Amino acid sequence: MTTSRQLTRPKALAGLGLVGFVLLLGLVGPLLAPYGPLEQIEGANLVGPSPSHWLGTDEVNRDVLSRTLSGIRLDLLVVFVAVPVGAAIGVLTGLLTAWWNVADVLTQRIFDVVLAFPTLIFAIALSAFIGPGVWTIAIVIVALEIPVFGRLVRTSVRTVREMPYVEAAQVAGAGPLWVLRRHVLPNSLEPLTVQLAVSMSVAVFIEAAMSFLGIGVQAPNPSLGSLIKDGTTLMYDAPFLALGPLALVLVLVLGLLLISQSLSEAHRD
Amino acid sequence: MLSYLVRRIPSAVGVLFAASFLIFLMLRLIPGDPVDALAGQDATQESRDAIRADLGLDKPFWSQYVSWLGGLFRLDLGQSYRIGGDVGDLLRNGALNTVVLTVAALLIALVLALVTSLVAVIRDSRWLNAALNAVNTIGLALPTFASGLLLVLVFAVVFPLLPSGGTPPEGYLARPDISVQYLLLPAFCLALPVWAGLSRFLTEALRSQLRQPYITTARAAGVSRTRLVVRHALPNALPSAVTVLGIQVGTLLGGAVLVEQIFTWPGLGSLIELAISGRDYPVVQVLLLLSVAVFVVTQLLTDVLQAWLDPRIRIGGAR
Amino acid sequence: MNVPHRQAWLRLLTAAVALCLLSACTSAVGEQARRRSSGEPVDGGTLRVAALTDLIPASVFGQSSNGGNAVIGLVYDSLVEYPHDSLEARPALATSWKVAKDGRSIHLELRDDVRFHDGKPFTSEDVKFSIRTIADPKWAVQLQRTAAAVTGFDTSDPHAITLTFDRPLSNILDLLDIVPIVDKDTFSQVKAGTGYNGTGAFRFDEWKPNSEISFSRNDDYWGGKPHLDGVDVKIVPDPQAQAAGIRSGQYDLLLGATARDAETFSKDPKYEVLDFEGATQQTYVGFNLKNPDLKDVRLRQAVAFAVDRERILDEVYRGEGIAQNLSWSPGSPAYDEKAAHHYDRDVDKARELVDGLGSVASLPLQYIAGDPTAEAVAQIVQANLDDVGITVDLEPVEYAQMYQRLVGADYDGLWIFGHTYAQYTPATLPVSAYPFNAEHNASNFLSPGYAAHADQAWAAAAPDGPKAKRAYAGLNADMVDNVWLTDLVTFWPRLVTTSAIHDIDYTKRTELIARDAWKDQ
Amino acid sequence: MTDPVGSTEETGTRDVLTIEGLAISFAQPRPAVNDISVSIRQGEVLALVGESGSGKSMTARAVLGLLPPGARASGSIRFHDQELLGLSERELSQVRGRRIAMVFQEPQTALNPVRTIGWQLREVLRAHGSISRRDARARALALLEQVEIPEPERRIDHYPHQLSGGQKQRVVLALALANEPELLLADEPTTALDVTVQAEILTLLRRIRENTGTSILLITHNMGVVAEVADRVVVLRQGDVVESGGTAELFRAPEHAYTRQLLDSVLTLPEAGDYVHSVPGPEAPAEHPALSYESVSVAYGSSRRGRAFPAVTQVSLDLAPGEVLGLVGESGSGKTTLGRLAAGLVPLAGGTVRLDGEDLFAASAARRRELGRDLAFVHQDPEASLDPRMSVGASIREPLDIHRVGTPAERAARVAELLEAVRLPAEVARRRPRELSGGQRQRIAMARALVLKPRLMIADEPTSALDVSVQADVLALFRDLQKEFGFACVFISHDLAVVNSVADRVAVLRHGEVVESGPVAQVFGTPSHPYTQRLLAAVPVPDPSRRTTEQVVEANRRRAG
Repeated sequence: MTTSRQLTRPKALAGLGLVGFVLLLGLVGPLLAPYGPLEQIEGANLVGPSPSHWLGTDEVNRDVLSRTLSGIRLDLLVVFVAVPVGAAIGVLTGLLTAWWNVADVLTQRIFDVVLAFPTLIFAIALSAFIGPGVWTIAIVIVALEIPVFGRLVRTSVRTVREMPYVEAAQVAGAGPLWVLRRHVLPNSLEPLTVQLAVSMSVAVFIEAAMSFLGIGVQAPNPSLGSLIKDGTTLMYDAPFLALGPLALVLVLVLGLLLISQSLSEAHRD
Repeated sequence: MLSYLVRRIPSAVGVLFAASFLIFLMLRLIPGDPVDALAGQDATQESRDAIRADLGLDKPFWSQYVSWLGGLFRLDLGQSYRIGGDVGDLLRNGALNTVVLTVAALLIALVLALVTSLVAVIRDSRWLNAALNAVNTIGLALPTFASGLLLVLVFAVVFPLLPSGGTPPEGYLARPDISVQYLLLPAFCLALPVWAGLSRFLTEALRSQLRQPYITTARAAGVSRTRLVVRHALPNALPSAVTVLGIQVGTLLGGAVLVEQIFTWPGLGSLIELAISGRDYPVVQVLLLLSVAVFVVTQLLTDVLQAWLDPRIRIGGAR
Repeated sequence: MNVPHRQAWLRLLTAAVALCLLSACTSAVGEQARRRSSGEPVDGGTLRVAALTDLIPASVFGQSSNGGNAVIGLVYDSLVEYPHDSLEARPALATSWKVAKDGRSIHLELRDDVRFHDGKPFTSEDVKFSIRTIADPKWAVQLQRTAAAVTGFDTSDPHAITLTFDRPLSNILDLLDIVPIVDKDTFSQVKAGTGYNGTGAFRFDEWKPNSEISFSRNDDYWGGKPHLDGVDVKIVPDPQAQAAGIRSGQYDLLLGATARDAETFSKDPKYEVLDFEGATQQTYVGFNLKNPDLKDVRLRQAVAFAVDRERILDEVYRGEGIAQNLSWSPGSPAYDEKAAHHYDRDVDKARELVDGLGSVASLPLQYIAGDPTAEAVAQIVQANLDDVGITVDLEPVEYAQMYQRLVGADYDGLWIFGHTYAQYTPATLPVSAYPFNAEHNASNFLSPGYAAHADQAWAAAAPDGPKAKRAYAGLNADMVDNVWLTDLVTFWPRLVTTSAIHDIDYTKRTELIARDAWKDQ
Repeated sequence: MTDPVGSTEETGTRDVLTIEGLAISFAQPRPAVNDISVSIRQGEVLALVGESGSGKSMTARAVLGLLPPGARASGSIRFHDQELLGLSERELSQVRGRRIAMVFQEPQTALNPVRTIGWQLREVLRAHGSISRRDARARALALLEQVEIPEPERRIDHYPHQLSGGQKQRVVLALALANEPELLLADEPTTALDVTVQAEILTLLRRIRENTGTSILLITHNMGVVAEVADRVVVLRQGDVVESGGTAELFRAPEHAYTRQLLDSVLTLPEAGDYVHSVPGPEAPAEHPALSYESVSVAYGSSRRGRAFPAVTQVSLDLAPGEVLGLVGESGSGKTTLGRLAAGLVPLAGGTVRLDGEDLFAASAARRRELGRDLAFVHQDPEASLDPRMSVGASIREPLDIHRVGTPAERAARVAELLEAVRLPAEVARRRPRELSGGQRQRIAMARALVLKPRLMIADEPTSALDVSVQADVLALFRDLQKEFGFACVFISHDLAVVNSVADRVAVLRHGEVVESGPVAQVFGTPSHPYTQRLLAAVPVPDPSRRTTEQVVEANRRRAG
């Protein structure tokens, strides 16, 4: 209820608009794309932006606009699937361990250890383990979000369980499941949504950084990160290559940031 | 306060131990045998066995783990399989570069964050806030490699004012003036997101401190706004900012991998990539453990700093 | 502490830093930019080299890397030297040599005025030790088979040596060109990367892993004092960073410029692009015959017909090279123009071959991760194969593992990699290079006929005599018929230097030579 | 009402501050100030009285330009001849602290937690002219002495958290007095304090006025405090002045109905020597008391780490069915802990707690849940006692849902029934807690507590967060409900008068021990324990003719010394 109200603030609306724009492009864009994302067009080697190729063509003669539109989908997958999956697992573990003290200390230590690795180093190590690729990105993000959300939920469980209304329910005879479902989860929702938006923007970064380091999406498939990387390796010869995908990353991250900021501002007020 | 610190040490050590075991185990689960990489095409089984024995890989897992841990306590980090040489020697140079880079970035981020958030809160003017907010958000939304390449393009290629990458040729101390120029771009690039995050947090923290009753008390006593912000609100906002900064150190190390690549800064970030792809276990496990240790120590330092900044923790609640 | 005081202090600090940055201090960039002059060589200056890959001491003689090759080229000498553009060996540490009539031994006269950097005199024992070292499989040197065939060492005269072989070696001079003469006593330092004691024009000073290797002038060099004070090899793993670095005046010489960068720099009068056409390298598509689908030669032939070598040459290598399916350059005794173009692109033929196979499963195509050139080639090949109905999945593999799979012959299916050794005596390729080694190659291709042809070429007394040529024709036919690999492009190193650098040289094995190099002051 | 109230009556002394036609409006909808005119004379204590929303605090804040962002003030505030409204921040800071100072309600948060007392005093001194470090320290010590802080030499280097609440409030006073202001604005300076401490601070305020001639504008909701210290009173309601006049006259003959209502809702204690009527109490003791504490102890902190300290020690109390037992005591006395113990919310360190004869802590979790049906808990804080995300109806219904009592229709009917019982319209069931006032929320909490028809209710300070008039209503309601439903109740309060009005018996707690217990009229009428006597004496009496606190403080000091 309050969340939906917060989302109607102008700042949140702007954020939603930006994210929605990228979402729409990712869903509808590939249908409108002039070429296939992998299609190599004869003779169109590294052509600058022109009416026939709005964002130019790349080193192996592919239309960058078409690739960009198709590449958005992968980021959307990472943002709207991997993050929520990790978040869901994290929330569940957080609830279980914090409320029933099931292996609470052990879980916290594991979370500590996972969070102790800098994200990218963790990603590099993991990619050595399972090889580079889309799955690696997804697994890295899921593995990272589990402790992030697990901790968040743990903190909020500990806060909410001290609240008088929870005590009142407990005194009236409510069991733990009842309290979790009726009180703890609904009242943890606000910090969770803020974190969700933050995590989503971080996920875009992770995808881009991993692809930039060559351990993310692999050729010939496009993602925003791999397109930026392709563009930056030819920065002097074809500065136009990275512009489109870079702008989209900015728009996406900016949108998610605005949403999370307005959510947390509303939360604070 | 000392007991407060002492209480935290066992859990920190626990994390380190757990991490060391996890790292050791994970690396041995990675497909690929380092002996294959070392022995040539025509190597005989004997020479392969000799190499295996030479590396200690013929011993059982636990004994390998224990002997590695034992080595760590004696500061003997082992021998690199592929790159060659003592792991400690390999790391020393890279570690120096990475430390210089990250510390410089941390300082830049800290100073910039302090200055911008203090100015923003003291001035409290609408357009200044909007401008800082915009810069902030862009700093947060711009991927590190994008900002890095932009910096190279602008300051090293279009206007060749600063070196495009690399470390100072004569070391850091021989010519500090030159060193600063080499450090400026990569450190700033690394500092940018940290600065943005920190200054955003600090501005908010200062603003929320300014809403506290004790500020009203001081204001009612006629203390000027600048003093209110700098002398009253800031010391109260710092402890939580220190926590945020502690978390950012992790971000900084991760970012260092990217920045080192962009600015060809020969630090641990590039070494770890090389070592992982070459299955150079002794190097990889030390590097991974090092990054965990940095994190753990940062957490401890954060706690100590926080206690030092906050008398409620330092002196305790005794009346 | 008073606030105004602190503010003043801050202001002072800011001002000091700004001042320092703006005026008093020298610019790091400005210091690098030197004025141009021309004419006679001048002494002094340090050559600043950007290398793509770092020295790996554990395999310094085997796996080639920019850093390792710089160490070998600068610190060590060999007995004889090929100029980069021919196979006419020239004296180096050996002043003269004579191959026995039966081709089973060689006698070399050695210089008597040569000392290692640590002062120890150079003798025939060092030659023996050096060849023995290369013959040790531990170093995984591709010429290991040739070195191992050298079985007798007559070192009775410290300034002459006779090597005897257990079989005729037509490529013995290749070996003598390639083997660096190392010092036995200090050799343990080599593997640790702490010391390289050679006889070359530059002394090894220090290796900072992943960062730089520094060298200083050897004033007692037997070939005369070099002009340069020293050489600094910086490890710059990103080609783009190398390009940016030379533009901002940080480097004098790039070892890792991409074809596109080289093309750009060649149009700029401030830079020179040095072409070493004799030091050819090849990019190829290999097939692991252990993969059941690739066992069928028709599929391999279809791939060979399908790939668009001209497009790869034009778009990726910017036209600097030769699009052909064999490795020999036109100057090589084994060169056969018809065979080299047997597999010129023919989509119809490729489709026909594929149709004849029935259904073709999707195959993995492995290539070097993070190498933009390899990635571009792989993507073009993928599209070419797609055109004829062969689906391949691109699979990037870290360089170290790529090399490991090459040595261990365990690629999953197809792969794209580079090879060399076609620039030497033709026998060296089939007896040494991992992809071609007739006894044991990366494709797991074994054929008695091919092994026999390789052996004949190896045993031929004169590398360009008629007997040899017959063996070469046989080898070419083997390669065309069996296509366990197919070359895409033959190209050569293009080094980018600023125009202030002169007389840089490169060996056939892409080792940096700087003994005559000089720098404008 | 544009005439400054009472400004012309006595011409001998001149007005220090004159507020005329002050109106304050907000961007957001919230109680505003419509039209307030007040003036304060030299050396006078003027009380500004009103309930929440009356605009009393905003008026004081407007004087120093400390209104919250988004507030707009109009009218006139003159300090001597200087108009304060519309001054710039820089000009205001010349007035703040130097000429007019202010003291706030909550001493816990009014001091900077990370700076020493001495630092904060020096800082305030330096805000109005440079002063050397040594002089500043000497002056700070003098100030601490002036506000009667023991051992100022030691205390000056302490941090706020090392001081007690009363000491903190003294430091806040010292901060306000540092630059010798002519006018002191004191916004509920004693509300957050225990009664005995309140008495001390009030005495201090009076003494300051006597010694320095500072005028004091005292803002309070407590008529007892007004009667204790004020020379004149201005009564505010919803942003308007209702009535004003000399304290004695106003208490004797209040003119306005609202003033009368305010005075009427003040609860009183039995006077010493009043007739002690024997409380009939519950007849014929049932076979089991509803609740019995058998020499119970509770420890806080972890006993494992050996740093436990006792919160309750060896307390034995019985509560008969249908009886109301009041627990009174100051903060830290353990009264709340005892209440929570009966609800099973804190671990027991020793002794036995019996509900209806059954050992609560020996029961299984399932049995305890069953026992919960007969037990209800009403929390002190109406803000937090209802889940903000649940509708009021759902909150009341929750215990029914938990125990699956009846059909949904029956549950809804029961909710409606209870809403009626707590005198709220049925449509409230659909609202969210934050749409309701504090009093309404406390009624809802009571309704929820009663939904399962409990035999025992634990009410922990259920009215302490409410305005006096609302408190009177809620207490009346409580009495009615108790009569109607016949539950036994542990009623916890720091306010002796409140307990007096609802409880049958009372237990006085101090440092976790019962010092005295018995029928209310007996304990409050003829207290036997000196602590109870002191507590009773410290309560300000809403009768200006009987200012008693001075003696109490004196008694305290003698005892302490």
